[in-house]
Amino acid sequence: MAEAVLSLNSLRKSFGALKATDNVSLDVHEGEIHALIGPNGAGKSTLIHQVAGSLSPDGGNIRFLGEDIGALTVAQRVRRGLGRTFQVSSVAPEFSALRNVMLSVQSTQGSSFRFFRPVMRDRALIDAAMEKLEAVDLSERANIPAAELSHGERRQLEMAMALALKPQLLLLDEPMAGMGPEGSRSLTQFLDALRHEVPILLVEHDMEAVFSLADRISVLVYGRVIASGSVEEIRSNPDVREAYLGEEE
Amino acid sequence: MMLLEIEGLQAFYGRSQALFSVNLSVDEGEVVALMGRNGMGKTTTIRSACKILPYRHGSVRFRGRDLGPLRSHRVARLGVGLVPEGRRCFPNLTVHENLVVAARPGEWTLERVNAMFPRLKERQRQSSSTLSGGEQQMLAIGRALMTNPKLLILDEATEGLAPVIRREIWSAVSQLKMAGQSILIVDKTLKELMKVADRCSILERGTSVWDGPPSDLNKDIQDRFLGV
Amino acid sequence: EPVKVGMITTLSGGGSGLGVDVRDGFLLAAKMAGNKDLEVIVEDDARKPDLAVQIADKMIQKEKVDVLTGIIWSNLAMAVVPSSVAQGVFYLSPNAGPSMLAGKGCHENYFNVAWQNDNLHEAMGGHASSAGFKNTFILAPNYPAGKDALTGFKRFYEGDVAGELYTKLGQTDYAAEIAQIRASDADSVFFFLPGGMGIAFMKQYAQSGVDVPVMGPAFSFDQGILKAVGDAALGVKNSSQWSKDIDNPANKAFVEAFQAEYGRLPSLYASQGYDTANLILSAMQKADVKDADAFRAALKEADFDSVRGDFKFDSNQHPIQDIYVREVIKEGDVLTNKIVGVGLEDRSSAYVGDCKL
Amino acid sequence: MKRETAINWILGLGLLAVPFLALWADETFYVTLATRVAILALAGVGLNLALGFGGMVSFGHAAFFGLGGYAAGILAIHAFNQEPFLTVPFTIAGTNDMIVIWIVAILVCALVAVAIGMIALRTSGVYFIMITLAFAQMIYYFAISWPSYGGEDGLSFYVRNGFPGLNTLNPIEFFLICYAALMLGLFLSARLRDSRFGAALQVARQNEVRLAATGIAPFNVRLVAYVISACMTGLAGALFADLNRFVGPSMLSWHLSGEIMIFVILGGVGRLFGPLAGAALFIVLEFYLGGITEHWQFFLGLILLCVVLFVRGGVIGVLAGRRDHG
Amino acid sequence: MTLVLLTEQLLNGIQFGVMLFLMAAGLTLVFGVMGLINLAHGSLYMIGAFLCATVALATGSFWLGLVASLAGAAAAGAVVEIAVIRRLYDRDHLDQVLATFALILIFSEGTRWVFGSFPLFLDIPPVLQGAVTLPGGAEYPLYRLTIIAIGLLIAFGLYLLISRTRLGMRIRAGESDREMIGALGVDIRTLYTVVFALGAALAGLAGALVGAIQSVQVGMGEPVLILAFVVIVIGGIGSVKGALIGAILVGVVDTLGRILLPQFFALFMEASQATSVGSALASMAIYILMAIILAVKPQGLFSAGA
Ligand SMILES: Nc1ncnc2c1ncn2[C@@H]1O[C@H](COP(=O)(O)OP(=O)(O)OP(=O)(O)O)[C@@H](O)[C@H]1O
Ligand SMILES: Nc1ncnc2c1ncn2[C@@H]1O[C@H](COP(=O)(O)OP(=O)(O)OP(=O)(O)O)[C@@H](O)[C@H]1O
Ligand SMILES: [Mg+2]
Ligand SMILES: [Mg+2]
Repeated sequence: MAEAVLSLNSLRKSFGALKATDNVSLDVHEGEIHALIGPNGAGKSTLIHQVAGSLSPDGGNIRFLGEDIGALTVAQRVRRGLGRTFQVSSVAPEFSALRNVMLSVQSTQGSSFRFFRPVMRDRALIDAAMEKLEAVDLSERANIPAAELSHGERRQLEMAMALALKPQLLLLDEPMAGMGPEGSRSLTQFLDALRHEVPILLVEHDMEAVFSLADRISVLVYGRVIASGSVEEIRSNPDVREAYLGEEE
Repeated sequence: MMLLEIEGLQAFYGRSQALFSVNLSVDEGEVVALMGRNGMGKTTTIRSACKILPYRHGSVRFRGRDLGPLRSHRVARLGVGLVPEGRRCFPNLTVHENLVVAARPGEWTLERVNAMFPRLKERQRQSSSTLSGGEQQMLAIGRALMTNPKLLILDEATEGLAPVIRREIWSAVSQLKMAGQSILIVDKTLKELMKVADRCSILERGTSVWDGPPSDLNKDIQDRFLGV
Repeated sequence: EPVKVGMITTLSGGGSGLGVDVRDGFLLAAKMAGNKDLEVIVEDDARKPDLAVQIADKMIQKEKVDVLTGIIWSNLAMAVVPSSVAQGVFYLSPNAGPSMLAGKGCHENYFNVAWQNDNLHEAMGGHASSAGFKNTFILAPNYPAGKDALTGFKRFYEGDVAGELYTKLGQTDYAAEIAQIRASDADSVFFFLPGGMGIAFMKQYAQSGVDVPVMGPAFSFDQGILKAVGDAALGVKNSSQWSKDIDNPANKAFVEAFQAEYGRLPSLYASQGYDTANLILSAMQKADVKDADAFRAALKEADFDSVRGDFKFDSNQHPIQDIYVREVIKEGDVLTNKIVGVGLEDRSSAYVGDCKL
Repeated sequence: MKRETAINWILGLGLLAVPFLALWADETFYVTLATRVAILALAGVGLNLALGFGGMVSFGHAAFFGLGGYAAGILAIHAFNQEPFLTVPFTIAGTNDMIVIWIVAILVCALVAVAIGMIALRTSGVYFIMITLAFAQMIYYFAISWPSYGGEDGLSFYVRNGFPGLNTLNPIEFFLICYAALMLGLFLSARLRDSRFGAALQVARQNEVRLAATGIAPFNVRLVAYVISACMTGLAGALFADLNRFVGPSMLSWHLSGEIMIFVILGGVGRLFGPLAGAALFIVLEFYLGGITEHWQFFLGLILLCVVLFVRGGVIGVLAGRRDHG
Repeated sequence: MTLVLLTEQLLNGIQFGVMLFLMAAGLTLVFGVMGLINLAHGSLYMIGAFLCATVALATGSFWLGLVASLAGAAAAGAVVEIAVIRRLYDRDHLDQVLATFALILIFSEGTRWVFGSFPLFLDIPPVLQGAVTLPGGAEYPLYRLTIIAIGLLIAFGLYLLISRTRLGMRIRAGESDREMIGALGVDIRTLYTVVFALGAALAGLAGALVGAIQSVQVGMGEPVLILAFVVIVIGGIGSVKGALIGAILVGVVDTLGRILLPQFFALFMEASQATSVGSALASMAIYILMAIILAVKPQGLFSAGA
């Protein structure tokens, strides 16, 4: 097997006495969706933060595309191809949906230190951004300021922005949260198709989505990976059922 | 007399209209589910009912009292407890402080809330900004319960919660219902919602379009208004 | 021929008391003279140099004034005077005499009716020597006027300096400085701390239990400010070219008229404003302001009854005058000053040699 | 044409018309007033770049205004006295040439802004406000107590510096120089706002985390914007010194930082022509009220207060309505 | 310099610090906890001093003056909050800057209109006059000791109020999310008026107490305001402990800087030049201190929490 796109090696992070990440090792390979599930407060977001660079681990290392990226800043990691969405939507509220996505496009297409040419006259930038908005079904709302989008729409916008970065790996922190049934369903389909373009590390509580999407699942409890395997293995793992899924009714 | 009664409600964000005609009622002891696709105005309805967002036309009555002239804290003191979308815990307060900051005397005490969500007790000295998403949701529910509301409003009640906890929340909601608590609830998981709800009310582009018991909520309606 | 005078002075914000007094003194003289040909316009500079420049431009360009006056502060004077006199108007300083304008930067259209900045400090230095002080502690804020003050003091002081401190401009707590004074074995203290700084220093000094005698220039012990310092100032020696008890008819008339007009005792600044107006009036008697050379010559004669007694201009057009030593006393309930001696007689300024006039 | 664009044209042309009307009415003083408005507006345009677009509330922009002023003053006084400014390691002579002075002023401001920015931009929010103030205060106290260039008394340099082909002592010609500088500043900041860099800068204000998550380092974006902003304000300072033929520490004081900020807020934060509207309103009020009553500051305060309370989004905000979101 | 003198100067620094804290105390509440940039805080300080001076002059009692300054400043604060500040909470910080700047103009010029341009007289009450001898032999003004005591008391009281009471929690909650705390049933509007008035009263008290040993004049609040902001930011916004420690730090650095820097430069410079350079550096000292602290700890010494 080729080297993993992302591999975490005994990653550790503590907040005081709390071990939020406790010796976590896991891989994400080309073409797969690796789901990370676990109870609330298990340390999933903390893990995502460390991969993305907004938190620095206490120990262990993070390899991305064959390189150790531990010393890079958030922005540098993004430019290497690490795209992410946030658990709580994070957008530029005063910008329209379109301009939000354009910012992502701009960062993949050349420098942001260009001072003179108006972006709104840059067709290439606009078209590329529009395409991504269409991909997430938000093109009708392209000119609405992000602050005025509803909760669900903002989630869609986040996804569009992450995609526009043309990432080599996507870190998705609960992308389904706040989306209605319809939205969840179309997002599931969307991600299903996306896996062939870009591998995904998916944190999600919507089990229906996770079970239908994931190639592999790791279960995090109290910062430790207690199980890792295929959907079937995880479903039938008694520890996981107890700690996370609860008794089936 | 209905506990909460909304008639012909219209609301605006600046110049753009978000609600056109919303009719909604919650009776004493009833659990009502407010449904609709993304952006249809559920949150806006709730914000208007709490007087966080002033409304322009229509009326909102709580226990027979017109909420029109009241400010949001008066509404809350009449007995409306809100668990808002996005949780909105106070990040610069500890978990414990979040719970007690607006507490009003009644059945719900710190002990009961802690018993319901033991995890909050474990984290009581921690600043709420460092809680995990799920923990924050619990905190927001606990905080609303501590005000001992007559009507509990949950906007996106189980968003971001792990299945176990989600189940806990649903069982908590059923418990509350059993105890006679009136609840207005928004959530995206239809299955569980329909189990606890006495009545469903559906919004479509800021207008109430359907109202009835869950049993009447057939596939056709679900498809039309909820996109299931 | 009418003379139009533009007065730019500080009437609002910090330090406006000084501007108000200069203006009141000036207007009083104009009123007493009853000369219809003297027209005065007054504007507030709010103690901002750039605003002062703007007003000066306005007065020169729009109001077409012949004479400017009124500025209280050295830094504002430095901003306004050189470019104004270069435009051909006269400037008569009723306060503020920066060394630059007395020496290298002197100008034929610039007259100072008050003093060169160093004068009062020099007089205090002279007094300290003649009073037999041998070891004086000196302090002033760390800015040019402060440095000039201490240099001026030392120029005529023959004893030793027990300590020399520059404080922060605008400082209001002097516990540390007072502790230094206590620890030194100074036999006297000289300070120059204008405005609120001086009030704070005196009050704190009085509470500190240090009982070394204090002296300073008149600015911290003048009529407007004494009330605020209170009894802490009693007995302090201070230097001034004017005092309300100087015994001459002009001064008597001035003090009486000022009290009658404004219901308060006049201050040093009021006297300077009053003299400035009288100087202009005297020149108006002799020459037409449109004839600049004649008017300049008339000004230079200084042929008016100064409230401070003898008054004449040196070649740099700064006064030659006696500087008195006053003591703070109580008259009934009112704190005021009484002359107890002369610090320097017929004092001109140290920079007169640098002036090419 | 959008409403805001129309208002911008009116403001820009209006300012240009004032001095000519004044000449025609033989009230030359209004030329000076208009010049003052143009220069202070330029300082505001500089600040607006950092504050309005980038959300960096710099409470120390007087530092750059003053540095620009001192650059002009010091070079001019050296030229006047005919002694070089520096002899070791190389010779820098004083100069009367505005263009050289501007370049020096801009370079000095850029250098100082890089130094301050490197430290200050590590902080944010109120801390940023205060640390920029701290640096400005350091420079202020330095200027007050440094005797070589006048200290608190300031530096008077008698003759306005020259501009090739123009007589700068003629008020209208000097006005035109300042007006051109203002227009250039406005043009540059308009282009900058709409550019890629501008987009990044505005997101740095709205949501820094988002900017980083799109692969653009917020710190670099801010630093560059801060430096550009400082240069513009510094240029305004050099012009201001020439207007008054005087420079002193009051140009460096926090009151002045506050005043420049007031122009920006009064005109409408983040509005291109906001600083011009704000500066014009403020200066005209100061000027007229000052002529009417000794207690003019009281009324100025009242008027300002009413503007904040009842006019949302500053002068431009009320005239032009909601900002468009592009 | 002898050790005794050094100790005394250190004490002076601490005392100056506590005095700064007294001025900063009200600001901690309004700026640090409520998150409101109130430039007019210095004006309330001035109002306190003027009221105290006027009443003390009329009645002959400093204490009546003190009461008047507390009450008057609180009333002024309440009026300002209701008429102006209340409309600004949900606006940009910058609108607050402009509005409170306007208030400075109004208050300063208004005060001058009423009281004239000359400084007023306010003296220490007779019982607190004079100096006491401290253990170790240093003489110290009794009044300053009193100020230290009052400052520490206020610090302690504020700390309890903010971190230990529900009122404090509500204020802090209101700062982070006004809408939400209102929706939970707290009348945040009235609460903020009360808190603002309390902050104003503390400013007034500081003005009166400090006015007795400094000068009571228009504009006296402005330099204080800047210093108080410096103190709070160094200490970490929202932290009473931080404000107290920040104040003392500023006090000590400023005081010792004033005394030691000139002597330090005198070691290798000609005397009068050393004094001048040393004092120049001393006047920048607290700003240098602040820049260093913020460069190392961008959130101040004790950020977040009380
Ligand atoms: N800065 C911090 N300081 C202290 N504790 C923290 C901090 N950040 C996170 N924690 C704690 O670390 C644990 C892991 O948090 P994390 O946000 O990673 O959980 P999660 O798995 O994403 O949960 P959820 O599914 O609810 O979002 C939580 O208990 C949280 O309270
Ligand atoms: N702050 C706002 N300003 C302007 N428009 C808004 C604002 N918040 C919401 N809207 C608009 O109001 C409409 C209703 O939004 P609302 O948040 O009530 O929807 P919702 O039903 O709660 O959706 P969701 O399920 O996504 O939370 C949407 O079209 C949204 O774009
Ligand atoms: Mg999470
Ligand atoms: Mg919603």
